[in-house]
Amino acid sequence: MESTAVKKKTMTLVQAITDGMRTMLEEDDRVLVLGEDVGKNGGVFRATDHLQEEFGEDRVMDTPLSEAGFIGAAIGMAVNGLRPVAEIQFLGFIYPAYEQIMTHASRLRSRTMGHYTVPIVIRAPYGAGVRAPEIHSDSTEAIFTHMPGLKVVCPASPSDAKGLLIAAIEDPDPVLYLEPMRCYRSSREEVAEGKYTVEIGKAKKVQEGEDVTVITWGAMVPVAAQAVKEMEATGVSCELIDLRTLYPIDRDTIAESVQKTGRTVIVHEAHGTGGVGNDVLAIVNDTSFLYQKAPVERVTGFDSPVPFFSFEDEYLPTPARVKYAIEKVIKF
Amino acid sequence: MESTAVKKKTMTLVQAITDGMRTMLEEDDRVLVLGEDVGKNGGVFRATDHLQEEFGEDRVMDTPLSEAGFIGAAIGMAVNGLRPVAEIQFLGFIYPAYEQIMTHASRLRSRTMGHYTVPIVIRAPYGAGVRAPEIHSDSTEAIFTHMPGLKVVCPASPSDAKGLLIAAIEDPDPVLYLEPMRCYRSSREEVAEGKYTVEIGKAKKVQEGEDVTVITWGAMVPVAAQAVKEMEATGVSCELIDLRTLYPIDRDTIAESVQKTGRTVIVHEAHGTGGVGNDVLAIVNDTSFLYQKAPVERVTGFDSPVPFFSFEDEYLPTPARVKYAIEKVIKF
Amino acid sequence: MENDFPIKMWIDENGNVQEKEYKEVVTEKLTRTFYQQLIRIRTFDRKGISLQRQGRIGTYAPFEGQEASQVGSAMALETNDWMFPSYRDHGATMTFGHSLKNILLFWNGRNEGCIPPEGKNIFPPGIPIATQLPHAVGAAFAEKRKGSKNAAIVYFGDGATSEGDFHEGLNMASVFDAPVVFFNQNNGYAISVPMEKQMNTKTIAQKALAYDMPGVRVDGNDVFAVYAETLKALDRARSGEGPTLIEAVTWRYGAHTTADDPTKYRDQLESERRREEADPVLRVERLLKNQGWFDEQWAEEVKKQAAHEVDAAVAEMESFPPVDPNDIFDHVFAEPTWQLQEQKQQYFQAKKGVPVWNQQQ
Amino acid sequence: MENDFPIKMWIDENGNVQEKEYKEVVTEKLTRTFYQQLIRIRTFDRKGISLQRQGRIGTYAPFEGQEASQVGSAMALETNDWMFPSYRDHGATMTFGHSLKNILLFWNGRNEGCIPPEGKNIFPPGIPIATQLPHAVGAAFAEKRKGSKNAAIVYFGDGATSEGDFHEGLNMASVFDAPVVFFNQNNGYAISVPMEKQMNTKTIAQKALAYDMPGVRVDGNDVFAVYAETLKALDRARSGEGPTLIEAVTWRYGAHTTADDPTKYRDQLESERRREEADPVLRVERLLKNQGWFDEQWAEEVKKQAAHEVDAAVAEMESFPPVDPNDIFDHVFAEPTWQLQEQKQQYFQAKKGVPVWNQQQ
Ligand SMILES: Cc1ncc(C[n+]2csc(CCOP(=O)(O)OP(=O)(O)O)c2C)c(N)n1
Ligand SMILES: Cc1ncc(C[n+]2csc(CCOP(=O)(O)OP(=O)(O)O)c2C)c(N)n1
Ligand SMILES: [Mg+2]
Ligand SMILES: [Mg+2]
Repeated sequence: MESTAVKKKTMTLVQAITDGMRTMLEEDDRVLVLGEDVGKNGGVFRATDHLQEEFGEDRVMDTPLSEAGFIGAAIGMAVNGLRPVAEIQFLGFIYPAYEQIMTHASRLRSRTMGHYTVPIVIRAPYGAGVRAPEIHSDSTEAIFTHMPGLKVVCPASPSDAKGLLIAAIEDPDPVLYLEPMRCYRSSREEVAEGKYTVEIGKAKKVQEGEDVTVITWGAMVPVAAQAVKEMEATGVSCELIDLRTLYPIDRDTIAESVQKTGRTVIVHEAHGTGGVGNDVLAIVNDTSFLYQKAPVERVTGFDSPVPFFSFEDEYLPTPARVKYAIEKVIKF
Repeated sequence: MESTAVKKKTMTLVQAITDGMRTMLEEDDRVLVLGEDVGKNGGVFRATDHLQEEFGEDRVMDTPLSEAGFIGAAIGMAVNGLRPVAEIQFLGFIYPAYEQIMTHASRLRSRTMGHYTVPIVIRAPYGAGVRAPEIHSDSTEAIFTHMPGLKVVCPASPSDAKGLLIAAIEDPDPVLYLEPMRCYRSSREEVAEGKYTVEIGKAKKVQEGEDVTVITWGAMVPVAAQAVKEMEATGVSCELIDLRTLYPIDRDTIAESVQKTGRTVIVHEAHGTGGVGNDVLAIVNDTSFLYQKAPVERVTGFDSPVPFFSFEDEYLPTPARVKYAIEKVIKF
Repeated sequence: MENDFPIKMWIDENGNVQEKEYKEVVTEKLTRTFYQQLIRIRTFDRKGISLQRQGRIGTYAPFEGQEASQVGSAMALETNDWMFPSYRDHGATMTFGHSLKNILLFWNGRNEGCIPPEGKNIFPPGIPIATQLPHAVGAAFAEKRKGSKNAAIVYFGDGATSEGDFHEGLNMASVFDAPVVFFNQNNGYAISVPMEKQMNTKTIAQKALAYDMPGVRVDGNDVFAVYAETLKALDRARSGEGPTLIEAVTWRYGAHTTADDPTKYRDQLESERRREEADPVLRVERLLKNQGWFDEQWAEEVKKQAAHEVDAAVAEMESFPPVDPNDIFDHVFAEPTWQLQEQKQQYFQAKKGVPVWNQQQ
Repeated sequence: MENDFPIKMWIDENGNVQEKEYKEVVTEKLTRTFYQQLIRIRTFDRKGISLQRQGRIGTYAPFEGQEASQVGSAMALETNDWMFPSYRDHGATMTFGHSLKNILLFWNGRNEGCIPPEGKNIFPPGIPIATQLPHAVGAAFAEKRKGSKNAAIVYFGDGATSEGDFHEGLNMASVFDAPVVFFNQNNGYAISVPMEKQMNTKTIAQKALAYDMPGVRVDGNDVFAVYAETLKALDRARSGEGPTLIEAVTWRYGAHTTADDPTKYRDQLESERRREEADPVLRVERLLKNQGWFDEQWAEEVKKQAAHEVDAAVAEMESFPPVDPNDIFDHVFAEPTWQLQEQKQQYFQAKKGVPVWNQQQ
């Protein structure tokens, strides 16, 4: 559902997120933003900048430093009619709230057969590559996609960011909304004013191609795009897919593309073992086995903790590593 | 490393676990057992039965109801020379400690380049099928195998249980030791007395076969074994592999088997999306693409929370479902 | 500290009213109502154990001994308030209006057990210890934001006070002035772990000092004292004065759950002694007798009524339609994802004996 | 409650000793030592900010204003004690003997920064708030089990008190009588969130009441009071009397980290006022002067010494060999798993421009 609004404004990804929250705070009185430092400070990344000024302390609330507490409280609020949008300061600090998300946010609907529901959004900046101090750079989306009852989205562009955020806020179920920090201000794009949504569960074909399907999301989209561009120069035509939603993954778009190209490269910055890339691999296995001309290649972070920033770039997939993988599936 | 001890004793899986702890409490003064109700009560499953009596309150300690607290404290103890074996009452209650395991137990070695290490074992009964109250039946091993720095093991037989537990206690790194509740007392086996280990990272070929490789672990081993047995009667020869270790998975055993049979069925009770089965699938993809005669089949729990016990059996893979999968890869 | 938090008592163990001023509240009508409720939930609880022993339900968590805490606190609620119980608080949820049948269904492994009657704000039982406290804070906060006078009450045990969520819940409630009552039943044990291994303090009420929140200890076997203190706390909540921590000092007579053997870790004679000396039901019976309000026939009638109601609920529970496996798939999200749709289809095919491999991919 | 927890002060803001009996402790030697340490860590801290501004290190968390809390507490430790700092406590770790070079390496994104000098028990900085408290309890417990007299001290901020781990740590320590000192630096803010939005209480010390643990408030800008109270708490710990909670009331002058702009959320004039009135370094200088112990030349020497030491550390940091990517793979486990071995091999091949697809599977 793209909007019919025509007025557009140039924004960074983080500005588009602010705009999405502002739009929904205006639109829906039940929406409320909460988290650490989201008030006067506007969040450590300024994602909630000026929102408290505009909407008051009742709508944009600083909470104590208490992730389990405020996510738990947000669940109670959601059950009682509000639409909380909670900010976790960095994904690496969500773990104290893991139980509240795992056992309650994601299960309450099924426990009560739909009697109680938890329409909350949990926003979290994530990923490496911005020289943040250690433990600020985790990309552990896989520990959330394995939680039945939770949706997980991750925009890579400003207009997707706004549209997915509004879709997440309107979703009747809990949504983890991951914000690739590296993309916060790395580029600008025209973003429609007012309310519009990007459908949860739909991938985006960033580029059409014939020889290889490259599947990625978040901060790896520009990395993969760079590799794809360089490969095109050598005559290899790549289809680039930005998943945008990590649960439920858009199976049809993947299958269609892989059945066309026969070759798949998956790129993500999380650790290889147990990464969401394996879900993509499983989709290829399940839908497109006979079309495969080569084994699926995965270009991922290593099975090590995300290293300190002085060598985080060594950890992160690079265009070169993506290119090797593309060459490998081509030459198989 | 199988032991040279010859004396054996018939034990259930849970008795073998007790025996493993007793062996190590005797052997190594640094070993200490802690958790909720592990003292006088001997644990809710009696896994620590009589150990406090035998070794004193200093070695077998009841803790407050505080998973983050006592796992965090166990980390501090381990760093300071002890070898804590912590019991989580049910895997579904480990989540409050998720941050301590994710950020500290598993990362301290790499953060400090080996200066500090965390040789702890976290034991947790897990899985469905014992008519436990809701939320007592999670099998969320995948959210741990994705944590760099943590090993994850899961025995399916009494003698593996003891050998793997001792190996885990002696391991210089943190080990999550999953105990399939459904197997606690479901069968007995001869278990060697005294100290011996089962190597972490080595799968077990439960049965040799030619046509299909069936890979599973924990409480699904007997389920898969039943299916395999029934398939054999129809002339299909199955190789059954019990992974035993979920990180690091024994790649060589899988590759060797799949390269022989060309067909793979993976069985686990956790949710399909993001399950450890996908890591197995990735190993098949990476090592044995050209040997594959059919896509890998996965028989898993659903993408729903583990249901209440009145229909948990509907959720769990059954021999019938495993058989369908075997037939499917055969007839592909 | 114990002296700073004396245990409030209205009716002593012999059934005597402690202070003259209480007499206005301790009316015949209220006393009879309490008696009825106490008998009712005790009857239910004993049936729960016996159903489990007969294999007619699953593991069951009994509350016998704690009836006054549950009845007294639940009776203090107004109809639109919120209740966040733990697994041991179905005495309270029953009193607040939960359906007996549904409570039984819960213990029989049925999701329907998590659903309260229409219009009743009762959360499903908190299973992971203390996690319900933040929920109650959030729900209470939402009431405050709506400008209502509704409050929330949340139940938890002595063991629960060791969890981080206990602390985070109380701290947030105190910061937000959330209209919530933290109702602790200190029954002396968390499974096998006695209070003195759970905490260094002799009282739980004093933990309120960490939040500049009123904390009060009450005799949890005295239904009047519990009722009065809960009412007071709810009044504070409704009038914007914020949360209160109540410690109801009580005892569980029996096992932690039917899967537990208390003789492993404690002398059950203590329970027998308390049953004679400090039983919450006996205390009201003694009060009724002391006041001349007791009537043997009426009491028999109350018991018969209770047995009848419970039996009817058991019958309803047992004639309840079997589980529908559709429910595994249909309530995970508002709209099932393709994974769930497909898994459901495959499940039913496998069930019918249609090999899954027959399907198109 | 504030009255129950008066702020202990030895030296007032004008540098006057408060009680006669303190004079025995407030010796010239100790005062000079404190002065030296305070200057030393302040010098380091200012260098940290300037290095960050010049892009020579990454994000840096300054502690200026909190020097007395960190020096006073760290000086109270014995050499074999354990220290569990947060990211803002390198003033304390330096004082306890951490290497300045390694501290700088930490802020420059190097793992070496997490490694203390041989024989010094200093944990890496706690990054996820409050998670280090349970570690300290465990390490202290292990000392107790060994029968040693060693204790542990753990540092954390006002914001950290809202986390569950704060509560679980204090509760466990009190139950186990662990020899640990919980050293809170209440600097008034958790990033932008002022204490009054973090908690409902006016003091942090009172939270000790929830554990029947001694709690004490001390002027965190008075190095002597901090030192004396920490010594007392450590003595209690060593002699088996269990843990203590110390609240050192202080202030951070500057930004939360170099990535933060404090003017967004508070009036920085308050910092300026405090810098003049209540500065921890100035206070010791005034004391030295009042006592006639001050010597301009010596003070200059102290500053020069400090600058020299810090400059040397910066030079060491900057001439430190570049990161070795092997370290990404080699310290995850004692023995790298096959995944790590293979990823490492592929990483180096890709680095060399050897296409990964050339490898055998
Ligand atoms: C997080 C978590 N850890 C462990 C358990 C297992 N468990 C169930 S009840 C219980 C004891 C609770 O004691 P208390 O809070 O005193 O409540 P009571 O059972 O006495 O009513 C434990 C440890 C759990 N349900 N949740
Ligand atoms: C679990 C967690 N949540 C959030 C953060 C982000 N964060 C870093 S410092 C900080 C404020 C800490 O305040 P306080 O405890 O008062 O310590 P101070 O920084 O004032 O020394 C926050 C919210 C974090 N590091 N860890
Ligand atoms: Mg209890
Ligand atoms: Mg602070």
